[in-house]
Amino acid sequence: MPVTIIHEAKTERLEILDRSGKADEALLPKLSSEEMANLYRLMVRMRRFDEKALTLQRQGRMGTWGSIRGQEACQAGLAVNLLKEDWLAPSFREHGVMISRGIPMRQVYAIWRGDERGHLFPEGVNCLPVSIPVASQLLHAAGLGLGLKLRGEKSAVAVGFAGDGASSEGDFHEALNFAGVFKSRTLFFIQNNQWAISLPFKKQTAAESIAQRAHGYGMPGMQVDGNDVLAVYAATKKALDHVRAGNGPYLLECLTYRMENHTTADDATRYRLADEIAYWKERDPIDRMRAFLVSKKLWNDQKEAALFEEVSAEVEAEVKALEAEPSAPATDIVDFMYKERPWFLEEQRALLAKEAR
Amino acid sequence: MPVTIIHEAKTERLEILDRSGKADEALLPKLSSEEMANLYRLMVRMRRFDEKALTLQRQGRMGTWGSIRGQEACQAGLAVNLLKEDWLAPSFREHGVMISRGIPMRQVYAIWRGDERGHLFPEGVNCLPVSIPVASQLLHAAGLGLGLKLRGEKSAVAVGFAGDGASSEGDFHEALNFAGVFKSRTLFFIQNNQWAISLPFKKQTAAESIAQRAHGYGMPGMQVDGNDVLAVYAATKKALDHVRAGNGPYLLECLTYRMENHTTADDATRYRLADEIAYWKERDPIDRMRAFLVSKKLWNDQKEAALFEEVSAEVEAEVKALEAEPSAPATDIVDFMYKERPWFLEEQRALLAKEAR
Amino acid sequence: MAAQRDGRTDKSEKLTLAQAVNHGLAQEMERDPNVLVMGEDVGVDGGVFRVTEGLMEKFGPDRVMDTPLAESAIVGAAIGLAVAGFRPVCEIQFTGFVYPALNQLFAHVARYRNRSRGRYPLPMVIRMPYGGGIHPPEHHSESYEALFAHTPGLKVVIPSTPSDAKGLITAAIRDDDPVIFMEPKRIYRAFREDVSSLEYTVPIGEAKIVSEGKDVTIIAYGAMVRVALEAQEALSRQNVLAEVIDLRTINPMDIKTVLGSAEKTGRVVVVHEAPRNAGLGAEIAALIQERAMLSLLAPIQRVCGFDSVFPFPRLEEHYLPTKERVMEAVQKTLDF
Amino acid sequence: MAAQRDGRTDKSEKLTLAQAVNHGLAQEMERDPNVLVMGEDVGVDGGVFRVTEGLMEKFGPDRVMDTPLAESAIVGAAIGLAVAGFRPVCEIQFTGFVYPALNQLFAHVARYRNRSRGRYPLPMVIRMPYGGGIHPPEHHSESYEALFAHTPGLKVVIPSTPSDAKGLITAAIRDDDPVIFMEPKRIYRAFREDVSSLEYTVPIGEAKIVSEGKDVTIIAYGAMVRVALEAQEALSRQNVLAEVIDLRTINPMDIKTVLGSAEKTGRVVVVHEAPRNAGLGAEIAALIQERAMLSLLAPIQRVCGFDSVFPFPRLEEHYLPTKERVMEAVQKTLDF
Ligand SMILES: Cc1ncc(C[n+]2csc(CCOP(=O)(O)OP(=O)(O)O)c2C)c(N)n1
Ligand SMILES: Cc1ncc(C[n+]2csc(CCOP(=O)(O)OP(=O)(O)O)c2C)c(N)n1
Ligand SMILES: [Mg+2]
Ligand SMILES: [Mg+2]
Repeated sequence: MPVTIIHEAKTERLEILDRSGKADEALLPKLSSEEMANLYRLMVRMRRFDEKALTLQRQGRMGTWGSIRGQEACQAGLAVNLLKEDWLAPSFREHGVMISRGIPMRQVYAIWRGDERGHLFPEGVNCLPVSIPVASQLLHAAGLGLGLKLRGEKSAVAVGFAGDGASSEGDFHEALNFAGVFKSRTLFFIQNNQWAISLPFKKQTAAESIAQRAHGYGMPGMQVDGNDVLAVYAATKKALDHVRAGNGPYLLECLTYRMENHTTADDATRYRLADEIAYWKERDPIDRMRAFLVSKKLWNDQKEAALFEEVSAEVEAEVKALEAEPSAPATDIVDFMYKERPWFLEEQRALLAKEAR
Repeated sequence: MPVTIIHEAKTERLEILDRSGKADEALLPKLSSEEMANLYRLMVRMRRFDEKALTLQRQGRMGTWGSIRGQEACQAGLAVNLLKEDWLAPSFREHGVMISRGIPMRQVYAIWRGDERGHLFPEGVNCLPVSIPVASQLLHAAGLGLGLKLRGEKSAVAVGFAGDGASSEGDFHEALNFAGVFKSRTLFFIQNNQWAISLPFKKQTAAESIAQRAHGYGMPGMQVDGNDVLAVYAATKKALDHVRAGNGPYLLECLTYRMENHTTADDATRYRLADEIAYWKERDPIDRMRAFLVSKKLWNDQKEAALFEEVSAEVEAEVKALEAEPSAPATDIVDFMYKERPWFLEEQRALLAKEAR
Repeated sequence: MAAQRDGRTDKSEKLTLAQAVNHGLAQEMERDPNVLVMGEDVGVDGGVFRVTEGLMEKFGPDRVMDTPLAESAIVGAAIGLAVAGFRPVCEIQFTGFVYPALNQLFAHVARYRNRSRGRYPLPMVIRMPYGGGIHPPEHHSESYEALFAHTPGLKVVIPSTPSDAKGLITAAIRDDDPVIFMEPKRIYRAFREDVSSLEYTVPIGEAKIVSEGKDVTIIAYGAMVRVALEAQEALSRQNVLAEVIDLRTINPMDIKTVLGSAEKTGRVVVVHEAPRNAGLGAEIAALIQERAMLSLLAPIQRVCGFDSVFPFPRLEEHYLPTKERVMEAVQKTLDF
Repeated sequence: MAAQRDGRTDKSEKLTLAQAVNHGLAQEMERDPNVLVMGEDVGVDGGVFRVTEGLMEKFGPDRVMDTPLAESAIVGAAIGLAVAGFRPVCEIQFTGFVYPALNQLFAHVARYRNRSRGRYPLPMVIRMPYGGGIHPPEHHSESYEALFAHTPGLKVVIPSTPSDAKGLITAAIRDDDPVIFMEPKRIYRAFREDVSSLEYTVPIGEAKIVSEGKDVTIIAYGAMVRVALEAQEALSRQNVLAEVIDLRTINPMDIKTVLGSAEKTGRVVVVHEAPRNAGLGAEIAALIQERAMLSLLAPIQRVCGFDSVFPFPRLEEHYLPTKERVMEAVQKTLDF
């Protein structure tokens, strides 16, 4: 009786590719050559998309931009495991997975250029609007996952995104606990890029990882090398299988690194050292996967050049379309507040309309 | 490299007395006979105090009352380990530890009879006012514990109280994480009485215990049989030693049972079975400790009768003092809002004063 | 009582306000399988005020969900459920415990339709008992309607009678925008009224003149309507004929009814329990002086809670607006 | 510039509003070892607007604390620190992210002195940049001062110039009651002003007449004071002399200055960025009509943000009150 162990827990970390792109063959996911290459393509497309946004921002043609550089493996590894019927509840740093899901680049650009119309995603793309209050969207994912369960869905799941900083907010806790209790069809997908603006992860929490928190909610959790797209692929597959099978939620932590400033409004040189960035540059998810593909003879310079050209052309076309779009009318400020405009918005709309004339 | 274990955790549960009052002698804390008996006395005093409040409430002489019946061991086991310089951040069900710390019974009664003046605790009693929004006071304890650390305190700690229901609130999470990061001198003291009004613990969370959450914040945690005053004594001592030594916060979960309705405004027969109550009645913390003391020849009927008389007399005297106290003036409504009354409260005070005439 | 209405038998019943909300909920759950009820203790216990009594037995635990103790989770998860096509009716146990949910309410619920350019409206209701009068512990008497009224994107409804309560909760559930539904707990069981057994709605955004008069307008809502009516009655014995308006919806406010009455009487007294500073009374006064100043015969008076914390029970009676205070304010407008 | 004041050398410097707050913070931290600064990114980074720049270097990580990303924790832990004898100055990164802290603010910070019958006053400051004008992403432009003004137990201060900012932050830190200190981010760096290097306070609760006039009173605060002044200047060219009042403190409001001016001019326009419904403008209008109705020559006008979500940047300019809108409102009061 006296001292008993009431709970024991282990938290695992998965890695497949080392930083030079050498794989642990035993763990290699069963993917076709084309699928392997596709993971790489998605990442390169994300990076070009992201780089262009940073350029536009410097030129005053974009609003505040939060770069995903360094996190492409997380987002590509997840994206290819998603089904059309799945739902996303993105934070503000999910551009990669969003454009991989069929949201046109120009719409994501539009959001960050300051245009709500970017949020009107194409019909059939199950993606909530970008959520900026950190961690808050995890509850939407918990609720959506419960809704899918109540609807008797057998495949669809909801994916809630958040960062390491978000893991300190109360909503993170409430979302995981709620999903645990109701066995929501929810994957909690945490990109721990080790910084929350200027706060390093070790000051964010005294815990060694975010993944280990899963045990406090009665759900499985796992950490994965978030700069290793094959590991992310394998881990998300495992996690999604668990959720799709109706076993309740899953917490997946991708350990990655934010290569850029927090956003273009930030200056990371104030709080972190170049050394650290250099260290992580050597662990770049794209370089690593390219090395792997090349070593497997699945990739070469020619393919690289063609891919670069293809995504560059896409990006340019999207920017052109973006910039061709005239501003929304000022009356849009009041026109989406309610299904029907109450009298005071009718009055306020008249002012906006008058000023526009 | 591939799959590595990044974290392993065990959560322990401590029990010393079985339900018949037989002790695991190896684990018995080193307490003198007088100290053993004192734990018992404290519990009996709490129970009389609590029973009287319920009686008063039925007679319309008390406001809403949240009974501590069944939780006396948690509160007595903790109370005797507290030092004068320690701080308490109580929830609404901490009457036992409060009256054991030198707050006169009539003040606790006054609070629940609807009189803010009850909160004006005697000088030198370090106890925050009762906090009703569940879990919110854990942050005050985290901050106080940090304050004590910043002041260079070597002994004083802050104790934050909460229930099992509170463990689902975001503030629970934020408090534990904050305290973990700053190594606050804080003991998180959770009385898991297995019900949050009508919600049983197993619907509160999918986790097996609250104690195991500690691992998600990088602090030690432990569960203890909360109906076993010797186990609570031993566990709180261990936990407090940890915190006092400057090792950071500690999460202690006392697994106990709420024997009464949630409050006098509640009717627990709507949601729980008599069987369950009967089960826990057999595990009553007071009966158990009495049996232990009797078996050790430390207690007898005579002592019991004397104790009953003593605490009954105290309770009656306190109620008398309570009821002799005239109401506060209505102007008290506005008089404690700011250090100096702004003009509008001056005006509003004049109205209250006029109506009083 | 049974009557025929549109060919349906109306077995109206004498109900309390709490029961009327309960009937409205049950009827809407019956009618629309997407309507869900969720919150703390709403299921097995039937709600701490029994407003959701019997719903779990009738509709099962998938439609009546006892949630963990976490207000942000209740509202936040309801957003996800609404996107999934449900119409969640959340209960917040007391208005004083809604604060942990304000992030979800202000940052998301109020904004989701707008943010998504109409793609994701959130047809959800957030019910909460509010106001004083039952002598409870701290935080159980709050009236924070002004916070919601100040937040664009929300509608705020407060019934004052059982029959309105049923019609308004029905309208709120059917509304495609989020509705904050505040229930005056002081009159949950204070009186009964004949309430139709048929489905019906009371339109959101329409006030009601509960007593016609010509000398002064008293504007109130929730439990304060009864106080206003008490004052009206006492005043009538002094030959002062007060018109009493029950706002019923705080936002959008029924400006027509309010202005119409103010123009008619020229004197206005607003009554609410919430603190005065930046409360609803200020908005009402500001609107009336802006749009009907020339009709005003006296400054608009506000009879409100004090700008203080709602006191513990022993001083509670001094806090709440009374008939006497309303009458005094009316007198001020007459004496001006 | 150096001058002698009370025997101390005043090396006044041209500072921005952000720098002025920074100087006030540094000076108070120097003076009183109990003053702490805490919040997200306030330490190593010096705050996202650099308002706490250099403080960590100077006072160390025990007095300038980078906290985890958790607003409820920042405010809740500060309560504990205040009880332990410190005077915490919390930064909330943007007003749009204060909602998770509202439970701690409304349920505890505002009530602690009262609840404890004076035993535990909470001398703390909660700073937050507020308002529009910098074209940021969603939630970074909010003006939610009315929520705080409606909550008894809080004081709410909003500076509009560098020299006021330093004096007011100093007063806020020394105040024994909790002060919400809202900083108009639009003018953090918009202009510089001579700011004394000496310690000084600007009293909380006192408005300032920033431009005298006799025809109309324009009441504003924060970034809107500049808009009011632009309107005043343009109006003066039309021979309309506007008196501009900078409230500086929203609660408690300086009723004397407000009423005095309203009585003098008989015409009042209130300007704020926040939505109009139940905003501060309503309170000001309600107070003036209540106490100075007979002086009013026209209804009090409100020039506010729309009752909508603050738009994304591309429409931002249409949302914020402009000189033109203020002038139009003034014209309305003149034409009445
Ligand atoms: C509730 C809330 N508080 C503060 C902010 C301001 N803010 C934006 S991003 C950010 C850091 C987020 O860190 P993390 O969760 O690790 O995500 P990352 O930016 O690294 O992707 C902060 C503090 C916010 N958006 N929401
Ligand atoms: C934030 C908040 N939400 C809701 C309530 C209403 N309420 C009071 S006590 C309680 C249950 C608390 O359960 P638990 O934490 O287990 O403590 P216990 O009552 O069992 O001691 C609830 C829901 C509250 N006080 N605060
Ligand atoms: Mg991060
Ligand atoms: Mg409990």
